[in-house]
Amino acid sequence: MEYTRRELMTLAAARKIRDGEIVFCGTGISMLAAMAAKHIYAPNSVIIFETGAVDSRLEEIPLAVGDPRVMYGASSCTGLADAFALMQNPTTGRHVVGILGAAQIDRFGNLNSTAIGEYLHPKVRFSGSGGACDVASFVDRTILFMQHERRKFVKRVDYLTSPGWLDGADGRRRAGLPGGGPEAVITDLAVMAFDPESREMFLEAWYPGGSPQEVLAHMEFSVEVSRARELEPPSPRELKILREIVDPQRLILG
Amino acid sequence: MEYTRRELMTLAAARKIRDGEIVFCGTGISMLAAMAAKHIYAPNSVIIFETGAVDSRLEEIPLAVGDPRVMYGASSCTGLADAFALMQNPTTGRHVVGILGAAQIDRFGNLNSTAIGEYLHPKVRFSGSGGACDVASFVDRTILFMQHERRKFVKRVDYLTSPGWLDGADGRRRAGLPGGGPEAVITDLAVMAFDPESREMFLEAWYPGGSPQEVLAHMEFSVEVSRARELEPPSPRELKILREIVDPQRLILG
Amino acid sequence: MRIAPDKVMGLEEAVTRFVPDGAHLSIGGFTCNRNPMAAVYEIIRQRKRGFHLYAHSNGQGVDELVGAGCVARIEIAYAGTGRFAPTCIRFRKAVESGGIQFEDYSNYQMTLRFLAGAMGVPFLPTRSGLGTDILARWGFSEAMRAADPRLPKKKLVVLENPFGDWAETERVVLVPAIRPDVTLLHVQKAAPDGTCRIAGLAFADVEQARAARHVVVTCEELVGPEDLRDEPERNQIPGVVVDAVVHVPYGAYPTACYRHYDYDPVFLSDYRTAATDEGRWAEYLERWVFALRDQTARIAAVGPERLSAIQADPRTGYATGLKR
Amino acid sequence: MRIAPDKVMGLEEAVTRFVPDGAHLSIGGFTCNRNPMAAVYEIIRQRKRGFHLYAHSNGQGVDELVGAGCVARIEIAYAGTGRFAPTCIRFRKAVESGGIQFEDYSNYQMTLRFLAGAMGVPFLPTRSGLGTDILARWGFSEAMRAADPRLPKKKLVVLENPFGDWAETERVVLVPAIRPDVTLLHVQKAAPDGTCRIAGLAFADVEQARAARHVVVTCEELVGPEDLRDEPERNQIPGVVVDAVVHVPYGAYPTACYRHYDYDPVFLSDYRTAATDEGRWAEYLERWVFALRDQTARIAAVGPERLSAIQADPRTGYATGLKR
Repeated sequence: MEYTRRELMTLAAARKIRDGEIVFCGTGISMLAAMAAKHIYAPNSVIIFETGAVDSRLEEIPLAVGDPRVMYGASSCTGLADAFALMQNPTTGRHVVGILGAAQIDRFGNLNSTAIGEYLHPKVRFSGSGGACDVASFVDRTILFMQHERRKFVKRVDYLTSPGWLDGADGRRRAGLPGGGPEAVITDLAVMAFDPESREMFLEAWYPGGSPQEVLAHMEFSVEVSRARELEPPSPRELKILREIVDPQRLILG
Repeated sequence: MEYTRRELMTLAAARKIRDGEIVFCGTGISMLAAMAAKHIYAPNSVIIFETGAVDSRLEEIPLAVGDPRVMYGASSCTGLADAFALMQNPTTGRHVVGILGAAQIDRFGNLNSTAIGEYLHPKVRFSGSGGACDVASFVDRTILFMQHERRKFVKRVDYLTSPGWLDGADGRRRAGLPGGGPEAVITDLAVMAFDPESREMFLEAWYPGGSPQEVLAHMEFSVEVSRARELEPPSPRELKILREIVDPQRLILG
Repeated sequence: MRIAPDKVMGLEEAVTRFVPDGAHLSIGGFTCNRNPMAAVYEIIRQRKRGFHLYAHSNGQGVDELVGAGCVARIEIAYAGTGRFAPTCIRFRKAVESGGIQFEDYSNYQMTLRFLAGAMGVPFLPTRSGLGTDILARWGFSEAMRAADPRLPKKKLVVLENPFGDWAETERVVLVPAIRPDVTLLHVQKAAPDGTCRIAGLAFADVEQARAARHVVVTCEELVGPEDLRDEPERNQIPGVVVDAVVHVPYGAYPTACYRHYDYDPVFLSDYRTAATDEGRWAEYLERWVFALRDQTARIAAVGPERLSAIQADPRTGYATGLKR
Repeated sequence: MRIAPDKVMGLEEAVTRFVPDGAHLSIGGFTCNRNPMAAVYEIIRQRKRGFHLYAHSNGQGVDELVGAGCVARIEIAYAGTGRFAPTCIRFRKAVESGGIQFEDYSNYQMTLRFLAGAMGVPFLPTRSGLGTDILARWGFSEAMRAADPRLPKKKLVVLENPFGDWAETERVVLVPAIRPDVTLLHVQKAAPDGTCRIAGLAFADVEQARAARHVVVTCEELVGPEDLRDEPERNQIPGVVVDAVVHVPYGAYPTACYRHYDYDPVFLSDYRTAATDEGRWAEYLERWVFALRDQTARIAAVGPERLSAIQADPRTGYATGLKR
């Protein structure tokens, strides 16, 4: 069955979500992955948005986390203060998986969504953290979406917006952040993971038709590839649900 | 026109409330004074309760600040966090007048509503602060209700629950509290005020039929009486509104 | 917290599972309103012991738990039930006789402590209490705190404002977070997933629920899974924080439940009389708690006449003209 | 804050009275939802200048204020309008060209800063941002802060937990309070005394309103003084904090207003095109702001067809099936 890379990316992320988890998601493909997970693998997961919506029905795809489509059919709608507190609270926060994206990432999963170049006089300015820094600071694990490009997988992010494993190993603990951190990076070429000791990125799987060499060619830094395998392609059932239930208008699948 | 001391006390406090103020009140006579003020002198005052009710209609007298009667017809009902924040916030808090009572008071208007005797092994235990310490810490001015008895007007309170002027003069500022503090003490014998410099209590007015000497005889400490006058008795209009509109069931007037 | 679409169970099971002896406990409501009384009576009936109780002004429920001997330690702002008991009677007796360990805070401080727990931060700041004995006098000694990892090392900390004179504030009181093992609430409406809709004042129920490791909710109305989703902004407590949902009509009785029923002035006056005397108090517990096997029996014992007198007027939400 | 039973006035008067040049300003809403756009356009029309703007993710309104040259400085967490502008275009141009001073925070930090202002405390604690450049890199220098009493002396302060390891927390970031001179909000319903009822998500509107010295509210429906009192728990903003209430149907257009209308994808796409080019941007401002004397003229210019397309479906609260 034919599929697009975007469909595979969505499903690769969705497969990481466990039943019974609270799924924090942002806009775009991260929302799609959360919805796909709920419809396919994790029926009892609860999707939350930083804007304060809990367990939204998402009958149509929101184009922003402030979209009224996150409000419809939610079990509760409060505001930002409550949503972030739920993630920072250790009782609930340890059950949250966050899905994030960024403009740059380094080998420890630290993210830049603020600026390229010098912070005060940037070459390119992006949106800024939004809730990304908060989520990355608080929740038990994060799944990151990235386009696999050399200028995005960089040795050092120009601005560290959202904490990954910081300088690796127990860097988060030393900084005063709670446990947990990036678990996977889902790109248009591969799925990357992080070593449980060093917290360095390694290649977990390349996409069908690709290769570890192709992945490495699109990164400014090198990663270990010895643990890598080819990713399982989407099943017909995965694709059917994704296309017919999750994004039938192809607003985000394109 | 005949009247009871309790009626005069209520009106003496109510007369201190200005139009356009936010009136914080507790249970009992303080609620009665706030309602009387709104009906007689300060139609645009807004009554709030620490439980989170704003501008309650008070068609019937609540017997507690958690009574459902504070909810009926309120313009908003949230909770304790919002209510106290409104008082601690300098923009709104500077427009709040708080009405409080206590078991003991000293010459600087410091209040005890916690215990008589040693704190950990008290002779008599009372309810404790509730919101009284918070209100006394935050708001622009407080009006205090007390029974005029020697054991209540004491040289030193056994437990300082709610800050008055602390040790007088600029004691509040030194402690780190915002400006404002006790403005008057309304008792069953008199109205007491506080010197604007020393912040010491003095006799502002004794009740018709009484005398400064009678007032002093009911206090453990002495206060200045040279500025005192006889209090104006209730007008027929004041009494009519108090009896017919504010507490027709005489639940609190007795 | 628990994630499941259906958390409905019986009250006996909910208390057995989530309220062990020695638990750090908080209950919702305020003085004579929306206390989770059915849960309180079930706890007393199960003869639970050794609670560490956190209370702001959770009047009637606190007094009955203390009076029944379930509470070893209490952190509290206000022990009173309005005009019915300006100072809670069994609480007062327990403190004066040395039968309980206690520590005093203000209502806002307790609210902030629950809020800090809900926010997952170790403390929150306020100016409340500067210059008072609430700061100076501790109920729990430093030695006691040092020996118990479940207590913060300090009652409160005064911090000079690290932002200079920002907000015209020289210093603040930091109050430590509370994370109860379990919070018990009674609400008007709950869905099977734990989502709650409270009518009227929420008091500090929301903060208490979000601060707790476990939450048991009793409700007047148990609604269907879709019924509260029409107006999600009216649901103050998200389902994910709740562990058990129990359908208990009159679950706040004898305290009030806005839009359902008023407090029962007859019961609360009788309670006052009973609580004042040791013999009568034992009789009260026997007659009104131990002899009644559950909430159904309890409500039957109260009888239709008394319940009818406290029915809420649909216009006002309380029993208009109730003889108080 | 203002205490009066009737605060209703026109939008031109409200902006003239409460939004002076150079004001420290915040606006409600989130990205493409419930921004107080009519108020924003009135501000641009009055050619106000030199604002210090505080924003979490107040997308469209922020971008138009920045693009019209009203903003000198901004403290912000996120400048984006969802899919329509992943980075707000005029904001991006202003930053890249050095046309604006800016400082970055996270959404939660900004929310906490408003909440600190609302609570009247100098700061609130969080763990968000430890180890990041949000802490390390300041947009406003220490010298700039020292020279301006309206700025906190420090962007943020890291504090070792004074309660030891309480809440398993070693240290926290303290974020300084914000007290805007004025907050502008658009809500579904408001009463003449300023009481507001927001449907759907409140975002950080409540904190922003309570933190501000003045609040201007525009509303879809201006209701009678008694109309919101039937269910007071649904009213998130107490009247006392509000200074002006303005009846402005479609006051959030082109952003959405839950249960009334959706965002207008046509307008927002046209906006993106206009914002990208300096010439077209000047034309946009002329045609869509300066040439339209008020909201009535603006809504007439949008026309019934476009408005009809975005009408909210009563079932979902948005325009079901809208071509986006």
